Amino acid sequence: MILSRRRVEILPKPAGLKERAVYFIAKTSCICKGGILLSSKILFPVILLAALFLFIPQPAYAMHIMEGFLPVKWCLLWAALSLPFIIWGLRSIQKVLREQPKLKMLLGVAGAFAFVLSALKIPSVTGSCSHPTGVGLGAILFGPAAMSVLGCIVLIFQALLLAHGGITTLGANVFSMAVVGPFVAYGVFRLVRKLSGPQWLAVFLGAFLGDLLTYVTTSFQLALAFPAEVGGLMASFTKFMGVFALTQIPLAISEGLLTVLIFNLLTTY
Amino acid sequence: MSTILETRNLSFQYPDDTAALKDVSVKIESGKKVAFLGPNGAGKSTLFLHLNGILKPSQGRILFKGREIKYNRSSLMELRRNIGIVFQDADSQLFSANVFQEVSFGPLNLGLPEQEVRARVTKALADTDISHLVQKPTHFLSYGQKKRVSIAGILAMEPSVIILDEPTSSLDPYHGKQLMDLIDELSRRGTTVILSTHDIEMAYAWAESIYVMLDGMILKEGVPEELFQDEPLLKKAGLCKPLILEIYQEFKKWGYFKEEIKPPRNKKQLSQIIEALAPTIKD
Amino acid sequence: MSTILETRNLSFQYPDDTAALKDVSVKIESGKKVAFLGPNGAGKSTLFLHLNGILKPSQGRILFKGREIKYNRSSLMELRRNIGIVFQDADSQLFSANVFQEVSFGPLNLGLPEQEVRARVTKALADTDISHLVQKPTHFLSYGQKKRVSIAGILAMEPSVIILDEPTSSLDPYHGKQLMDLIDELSRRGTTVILSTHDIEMAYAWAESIYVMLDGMILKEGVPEELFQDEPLLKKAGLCKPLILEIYQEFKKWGYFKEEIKPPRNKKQLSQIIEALAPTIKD
Amino acid sequence: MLYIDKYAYCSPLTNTHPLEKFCFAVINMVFCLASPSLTVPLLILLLTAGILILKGGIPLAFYLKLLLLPFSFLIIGTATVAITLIQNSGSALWAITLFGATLGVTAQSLETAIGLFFKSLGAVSCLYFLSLTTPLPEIISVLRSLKVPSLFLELMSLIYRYIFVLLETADQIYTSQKARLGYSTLRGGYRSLGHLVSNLFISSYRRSLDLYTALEARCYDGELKVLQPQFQFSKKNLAGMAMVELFLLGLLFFI
Repeated sequence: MILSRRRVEILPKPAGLKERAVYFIAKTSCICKGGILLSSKILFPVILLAALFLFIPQPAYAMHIMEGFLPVKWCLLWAALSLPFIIWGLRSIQKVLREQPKLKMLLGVAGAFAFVLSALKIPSVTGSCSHPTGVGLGAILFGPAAMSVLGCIVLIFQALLLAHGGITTLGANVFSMAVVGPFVAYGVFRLVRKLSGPQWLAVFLGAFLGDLLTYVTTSFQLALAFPAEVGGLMASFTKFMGVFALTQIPLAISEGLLTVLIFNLLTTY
Repeated sequence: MSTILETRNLSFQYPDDTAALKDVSVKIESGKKVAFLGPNGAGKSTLFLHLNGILKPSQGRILFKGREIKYNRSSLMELRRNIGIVFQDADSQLFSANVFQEVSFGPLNLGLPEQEVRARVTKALADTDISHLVQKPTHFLSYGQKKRVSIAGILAMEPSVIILDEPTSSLDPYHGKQLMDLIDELSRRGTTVILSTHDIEMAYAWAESIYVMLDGMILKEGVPEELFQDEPLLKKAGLCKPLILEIYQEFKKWGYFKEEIKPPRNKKQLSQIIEALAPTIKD
Repeated sequence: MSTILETRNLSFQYPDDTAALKDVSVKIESGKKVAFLGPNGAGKSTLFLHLNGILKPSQGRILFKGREIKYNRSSLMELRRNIGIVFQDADSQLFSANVFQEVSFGPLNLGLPEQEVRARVTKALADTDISHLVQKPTHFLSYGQKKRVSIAGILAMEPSVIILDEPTSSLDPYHGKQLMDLIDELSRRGTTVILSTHDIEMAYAWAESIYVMLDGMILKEGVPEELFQDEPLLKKAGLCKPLILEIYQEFKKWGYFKEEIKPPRNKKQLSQIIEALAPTIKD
Repeated sequence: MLYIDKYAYCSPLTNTHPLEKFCFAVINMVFCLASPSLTVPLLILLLTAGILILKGGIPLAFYLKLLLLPFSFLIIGTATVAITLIQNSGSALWAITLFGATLGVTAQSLETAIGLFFKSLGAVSCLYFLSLTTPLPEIISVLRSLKVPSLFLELMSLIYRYIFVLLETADQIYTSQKARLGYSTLRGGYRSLGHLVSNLFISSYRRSLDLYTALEARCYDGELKVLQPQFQFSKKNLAGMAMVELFLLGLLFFI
């Protein structure tokens, strides 16, 4: 059968701009990375750590605070701060379940999806890989309350099945990844939509900032636990920010782009 | 006939040390129709993944047109362009939003110019008889249609060998037959076709050469008529005998044949035998 | 024999108005072995979902033991306790992390005491021959084992009717045979068994009654020997004739039979016919 | 891919009471964190490693590989703690001045960092003790006895089950993309991954609908009721545990 010309023309549209943009930014984010390395000559610790990156086999696996890294009181504090959000999330799920019983299965499968997503690798020019957190995607799709519950479970599974994160640091990780991340992502997404920004921008900024602020929170948590002798909290915060959040910018951009790509593909279904 | 694809003493262990393939040597001749039989878990799919360079053997070598496969980027590109795999579960194989995108995926990855990609997609869709589905979303398709789309996606890459992992499973008899006709057409045009199947009757009627696998090893290779008369082999591999061959053997056993008759390969040949024997029935 | 399950003029439209069932009336007799044939998308699975009360017909009625199903909670519970469905894809049916918990789900929903549930789980596992898997996590199981677990999950509810949607698809012949043996055993114990399949040979040899479906309608119901001699029907529904029956017809056509012989239902019966005819061969 | 999960089912310690293992791991973790000295974390590291390798059937090589997993975080994290801003370079063990600011390592920051390093390692080993000997469904049953809400636990069970189903689906899609050269360029890689993820999501959604149907057919009424596994407490284990913990507690106070 011969295809009519008009039909052929409208067919392969997605192989266009968007992917070219992804490619372009992925490339520039690599340059960004290089840029950080270069300018870090000013910041001694960063160059040292950058060198360390090269020697460690598994670089930058989604930066959860590892088991045992936080003192007991901070473990308890963050757990106490996260708990209300989990309870709130459970309550809100329970409420919706009465109307839509199928939601339980959907959330179950979605949680598994989030876990599998975090185990995938985003290809990158340097050959090293980063892992999508899926926080932004989940928050936009399911709302931040449900996402805090799913995020909490996924973090437990990551600790137990993948040895990323930990039990004592669960509270802190839940707060940064399952509370701050989703709420920021969702808030930014709604805000941009409300300001009648385009959907792709809302999704991108939501996922990008959700990802980035997760790591800002992580830095803050570490700084609180380990204030510097000189300069105290702020000096320490700057230090951890430099290590854990700035290095995350290119990865957060990747995550934002991937989320836009996925979101657009989902809406074509 | 020349050998197009060959494995020599291929072994493969999964990272947890389960051996999936043990010392597998096969020789696939160009243009042939080859079937792999054996129970689930015998290693058929694992072997197929090696033939396309997806898995790298722990030991042994794979040769394509006599040249050993190196596991570098260009060598793998060359291999995968020439050897297409159609996986068993069409549902998990299709990942694009619509049929055109799905079929264009492979040719685009070959780095072909857009004009050429369009032409190939159009041809592949016509060959698999699904031109009318071109802009359908993939998830609205029936299972049989999905299967065709996944085959079109491979055909568009114009491989010289096409491998199909249980092509007719989950298809109803009508669509299964249609698919086998398509596969036969590919074979007539010179493509080497390798498939795995649980359908004994189909394998017996279709294949020119059959490999039987069990526990990661090749138990035997041979032409269907001989291979299926090897009772201990069939028993060991948990295969049953094709009904047509069985009836032929029954005839032979009870003295229907006065002279040597070649085993029939399909229904038609069996019917001819029954017809030919009719005058020997006492009135 | 009494009718256990009956539908009268069942019609069903999906929310998007595609008609999935049109005026379907079936009568399933207690203790029988019933097969549903027809191409993918003919409406078999949709009908099965009605028989268990998952879908509610747009028109028509369903009767279980002569009583019409009301779509309230207690009536549905009663129906689902008596009619178990084993779905085609075991992976989307199993929700629990290990075999024991999975099988205990159904009986617990029936509100049985824990003692009784344990006893039923143990029995169901023994009946499906997977007692040794009791502590295994679901994700370690092979596909055939998962299939058995999903059947055990239904058996533990002790339904009087068990419905299986393409039970042998994706199983190799050996495991398919094993599963059919298990199903036969259930039938011998008095369970009514309904299944859908694409395997013509199996349906012909196994079923006591066959329904042929196409486009949401019942084309015909009948005993296998008669139904498969209805050539226009087979053509319309895209079915092929069982090989055994075809060979029987060839014999008949060429005058092998001096007197009327009943069509053979399986290989064994066909062999007996060939053996019995042997002396009529001229030397 | 999830090797920890595999070992958890095969370990000879799988059949001991999960609550025993849970308490042992958590108490020791707390001891690690609370310990002012290095002795307790090191002892706990050796103890848990010893039990895992000698009694738990975990190969030494695998255990060491696991221990290396969190090293990127561990080294970066402890180094960031160790290197600080310094006012008086006299007090520093080692320092460098850049643009008027002095960065370096002091005795105190080094001590904190080293302490942190071993505490974390000790705690990680406790985590491995738990996860390599206790399959997840049993950890869920421990949480049940700790009165965690059942909705949370039901979601955990569903997620656990479907992780494996979706991993397999993802793997199949990935393989089929790779076979068609989907990851041979960076651009193609992004495109392929985007398709993989969105398709995985769609298939997850469909699975959740199928699952609901299948459960409904088995009389599901809103609660995923399943029988809980039964375990016996072992007096020997409990006594041994009590002794070890008392000894460690003594060390905590007197060193």
